[in-house]
Amino acid sequence: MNLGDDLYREIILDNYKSTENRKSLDDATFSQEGFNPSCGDDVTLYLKTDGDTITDVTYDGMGCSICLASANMLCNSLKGATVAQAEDLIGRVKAMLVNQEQPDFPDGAEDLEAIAGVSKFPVRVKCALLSWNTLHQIVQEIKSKPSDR
Amino acid sequence: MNLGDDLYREIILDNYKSTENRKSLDDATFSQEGFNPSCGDDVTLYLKTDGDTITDVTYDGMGCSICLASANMLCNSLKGATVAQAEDLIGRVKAMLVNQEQPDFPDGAEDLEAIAGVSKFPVRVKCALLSWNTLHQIVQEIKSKPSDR
Amino acid sequence: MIDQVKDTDLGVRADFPVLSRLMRGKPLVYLDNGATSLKPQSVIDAEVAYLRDNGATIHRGVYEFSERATTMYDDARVRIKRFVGCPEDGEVVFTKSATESSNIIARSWGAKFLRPGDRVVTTEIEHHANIIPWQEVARATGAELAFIPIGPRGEIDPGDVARTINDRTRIVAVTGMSNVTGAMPAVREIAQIAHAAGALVVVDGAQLVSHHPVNLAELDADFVIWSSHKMCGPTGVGFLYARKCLLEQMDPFLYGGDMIVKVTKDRATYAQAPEKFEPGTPNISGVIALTAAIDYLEAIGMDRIADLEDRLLARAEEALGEIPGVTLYVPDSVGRRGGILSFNVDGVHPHDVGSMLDSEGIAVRAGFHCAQPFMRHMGVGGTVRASFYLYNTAADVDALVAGVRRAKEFFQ
Amino acid sequence: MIDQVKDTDLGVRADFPVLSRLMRGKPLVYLDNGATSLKPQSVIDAEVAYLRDNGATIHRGVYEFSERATTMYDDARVRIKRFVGCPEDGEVVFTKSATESSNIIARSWGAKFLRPGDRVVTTEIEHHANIIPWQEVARATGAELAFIPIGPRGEIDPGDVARTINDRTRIVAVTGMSNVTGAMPAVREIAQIAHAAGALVVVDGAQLVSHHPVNLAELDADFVIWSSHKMCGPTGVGFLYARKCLLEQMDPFLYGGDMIVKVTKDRATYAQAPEKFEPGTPNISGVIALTAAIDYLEAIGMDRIADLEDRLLARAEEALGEIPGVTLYVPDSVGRRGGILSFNVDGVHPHDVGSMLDSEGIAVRAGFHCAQPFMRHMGVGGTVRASFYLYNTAADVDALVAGVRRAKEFFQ
Ligand SMILES: Cc1ncc(COP(=O)(O)O)c(C=O)c1O
Ligand SMILES: Cc1ncc(COP(=O)(O)O)c(C=O)c1O
Repeated sequence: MNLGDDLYREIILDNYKSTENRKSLDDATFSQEGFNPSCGDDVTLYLKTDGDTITDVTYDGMGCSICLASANMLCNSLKGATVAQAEDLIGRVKAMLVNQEQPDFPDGAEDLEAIAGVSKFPVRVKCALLSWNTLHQIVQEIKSKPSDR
Repeated sequence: MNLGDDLYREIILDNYKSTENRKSLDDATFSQEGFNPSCGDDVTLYLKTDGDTITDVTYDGMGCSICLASANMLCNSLKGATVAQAEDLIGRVKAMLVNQEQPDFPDGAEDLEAIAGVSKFPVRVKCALLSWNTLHQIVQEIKSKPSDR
Repeated sequence: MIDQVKDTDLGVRADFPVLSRLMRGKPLVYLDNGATSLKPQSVIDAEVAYLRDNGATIHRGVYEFSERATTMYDDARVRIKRFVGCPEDGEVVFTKSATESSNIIARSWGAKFLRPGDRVVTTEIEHHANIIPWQEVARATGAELAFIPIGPRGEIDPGDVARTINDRTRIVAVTGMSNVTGAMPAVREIAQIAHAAGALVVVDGAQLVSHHPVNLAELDADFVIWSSHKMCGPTGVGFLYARKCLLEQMDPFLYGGDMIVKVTKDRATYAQAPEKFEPGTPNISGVIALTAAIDYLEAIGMDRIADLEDRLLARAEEALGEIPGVTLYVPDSVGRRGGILSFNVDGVHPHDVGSMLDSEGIAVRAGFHCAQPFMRHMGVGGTVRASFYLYNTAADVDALVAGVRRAKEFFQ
Repeated sequence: MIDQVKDTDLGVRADFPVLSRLMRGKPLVYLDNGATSLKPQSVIDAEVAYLRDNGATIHRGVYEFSERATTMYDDARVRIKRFVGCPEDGEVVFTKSATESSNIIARSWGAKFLRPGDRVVTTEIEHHANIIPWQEVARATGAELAFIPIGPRGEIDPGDVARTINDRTRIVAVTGMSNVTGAMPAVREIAQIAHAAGALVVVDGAQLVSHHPVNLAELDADFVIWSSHKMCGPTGVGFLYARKCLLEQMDPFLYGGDMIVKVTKDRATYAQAPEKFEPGTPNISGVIALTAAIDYLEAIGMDRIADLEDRLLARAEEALGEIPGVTLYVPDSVGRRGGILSFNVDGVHPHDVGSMLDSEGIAVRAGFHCAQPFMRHMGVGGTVRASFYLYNTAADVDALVAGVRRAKEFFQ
């Protein structure tokens, strides 16, 4: 039986069910809500930065398994990364999901390959991208701030 | 060659070209304008009545051959008729053009059979009916008036 | 046994070519009829026949093909009016969708006649198409939008209708059948209450007309909207039923060709309805093909379709209700319902249920169903919705139930 | 000789099934392209393919068929934008017709932004669809409707445009190609003048886009309207091009599902264009089949189509002009014209000419052509109009000319 093999790989379920990153951060440097009006997915990202380094990332909200698994992977792959690395990762995720390019992720972010199959389900791509688009907004915000921080 | 045989019979052309009834009546008892917005046909009927009898009928205006031929036939067939006969004739013309019934006209109105073929050209039926619908309005007006006239 | 199969299978599947296609490699189980219906071959053929043998425009041509197209177009109006039992003093305007129809009422009637302090009464179970146009026109005119109190699953008690209507109420807009729960509010009773208070009644018939026999003369609504694509007809064709006297009072909605009596540089005078509301070149091929959809539905019989849906609904309700952790959004004692069933699986997002079903060839809808106020009222972030139509069978229901069971297990 | 035939025959007639049908027992000579175009087999096939193999709705389904329909629908937008050279900062909204598109501009922009004393500039050669909406919005807002002076046959001198525009002018609405004379006003020049005065430019492209290569980035209009059915595509699909920033400022035109971000009982917030202007279930089959029409026209080449029409027009003008008592409504020195020719036969009503041609299998249009102000300006009660498209040939022109000669003799 093919229970949506392409869409729901074990690794996605694990990330979906994991609750470790699913919380708000009281001392977040940046937080941003993302909303997908077409299905109601609603995710808030919390980032703690130290200079150029992302020291902690969490999320909370409601959404489908793809949306929340993707958000969880985002948190796992960004801890300790620089803002530039975050931006690079956003590009790679979009390339994989939107342009259907071969996934190519740095160490520590390989889990993200598991959502490659989502690109075959255009309606769900938005779910997988929600947290990444929200991250993109935060990155823009960081970059627009004067660099005295 | 079939130059629209069904539509343009000799008798229609004769009625179209005839100018005898094509004038206004200064001493008309009733007059009424009829307008067909879809093609611009514009015909005014003038009726002179004496009690219940239509003593004279004329028309003027602009329109296609079907419209003007039909108006001319109307004039020819109504002179000397009673209002009730006029009403009856309207019914027969509509039966022929709208319900595609076999034409059945009293003496003096046989020319009207010539427009039977128009019923096969739905767009032109309105042209043929314009003067008759206008006559219908006049008949309604006559009937709604107190009969002291 | 054989009777039971007959009872849950109208034997029409072969008429719908899409039903023999595979989805995700599996035979298609199409349960998204609340969104749109599949088209029988005869409707496809009718559209092709017009495009291949005629192709002309309507109303203005002086040539045979245009005359024939005009006759077919006008005939479609006669047919749809007969199909819904349009009374003598009523008219049906062709629009592009139920949504456009609803906007025509709100603007051409509402914006013209509503005054500050007037009340428009509606419900929280409405589709966005029957609620946002009234929000906007209420804001523009200073009228007030009031909601009939409803039960936990959207149940409407006619007594509450009476209590929500005041003497400033001009419009009562209510759905004839919920696209979320299938509930069929007592529209006739509501219409009586509304009329007694001097209000006009708008019925959203988008679901009702597609799934149940409807007689507009008996329904006694002043305006009814619905769509061709939900009743086996083409997309891009909607309907606005209204009493002729109302259409006369209303301003045109769109302005252009084929709706006028006279146009000068500075002003235009307008034809009567329906032309008044149908300027421009309409969806000719769609309207013409619609006639084939009506032929088709009439040959099957709307009462048989409604009966079939009753049985499929009962079967689905029973079987899904037996699965622990499945919540059915079924209203209490609201009488007959249309063949629509909303549900959720505990702890599983509706989209995930939908995608799991998709992977087995089962098409359902997951989300808000364009009814966000109703979702909020029920306190859910969306539902999975299975909706039936004449080609569905007990086997479709069973596939759905098995799929939901598997989805549940998978995500546990 | 062979070249001449090639010059006046693109060799595409076999692609159009209607062209092999008989009208009144005669081979069809279709010269009513100004009203609507015939459809090539590939467009019919595309529509059938969707109806037979898919049939699902767009945007909201979580299942494969709906995803595929959505992709095809979205692709059609990409294709039409490319076809007309839509600039980066522009967007194309799907409507039901050019007429609806025009009404969207007049209401969602005009009614919102026009103030008493503002001026809307247009011409008397416009189709009713580009004039009545402005009459109504001018009346509603207190704006003034001003007309660019035109020559006897509707000639527009850009100098007169400048003289008609004052500093209160907000909109200049002008046709890109007259559906009566084929005249193509100097839209780019007019746009420059209008923009210099701070006005927005609306171009009625219903004829222009169907018959000539168009590059919207070069045209530099702010709004452009046109219809699918005049360019080999299905009926019931229209287009509204506008700059994105204008679409953002405008209010939605219709309210309903699939256009919203959030809906509460009392208010809704709206998505961005194009969704903002496309609530409800659209004409999915029509939009999808449109793509095939674009493919088809691109394969032929719009420049070749325009060139063919030039030659057919020249041939018709010369031959009809030689018939005594035939008046051609041909504007003076207005540069290139589209393949449309209006004429009258002295003493014969246009409808009679039309019916005579009909009886010989020739389809033309007779009447006002939804341009009553222009008819009044020219002092005629209507004209006969022959209009050409890619499948017409010199033989069609010759049949027309022979038919007109016979009509003339017949009525003399
Ligand atoms: C109850 C109800 N009303 C209105 C609509 C809108 O119909 P359409 O999308 O055809 O305009 C729908 C369909 O989605 C519906 O289910
Ligand atoms: C110049 C012009 N503008 C607008 C229209 C209206 O187009 P539609 O009927 O497709 O809305 C037409 C077609 O009749 C036209 O020729």
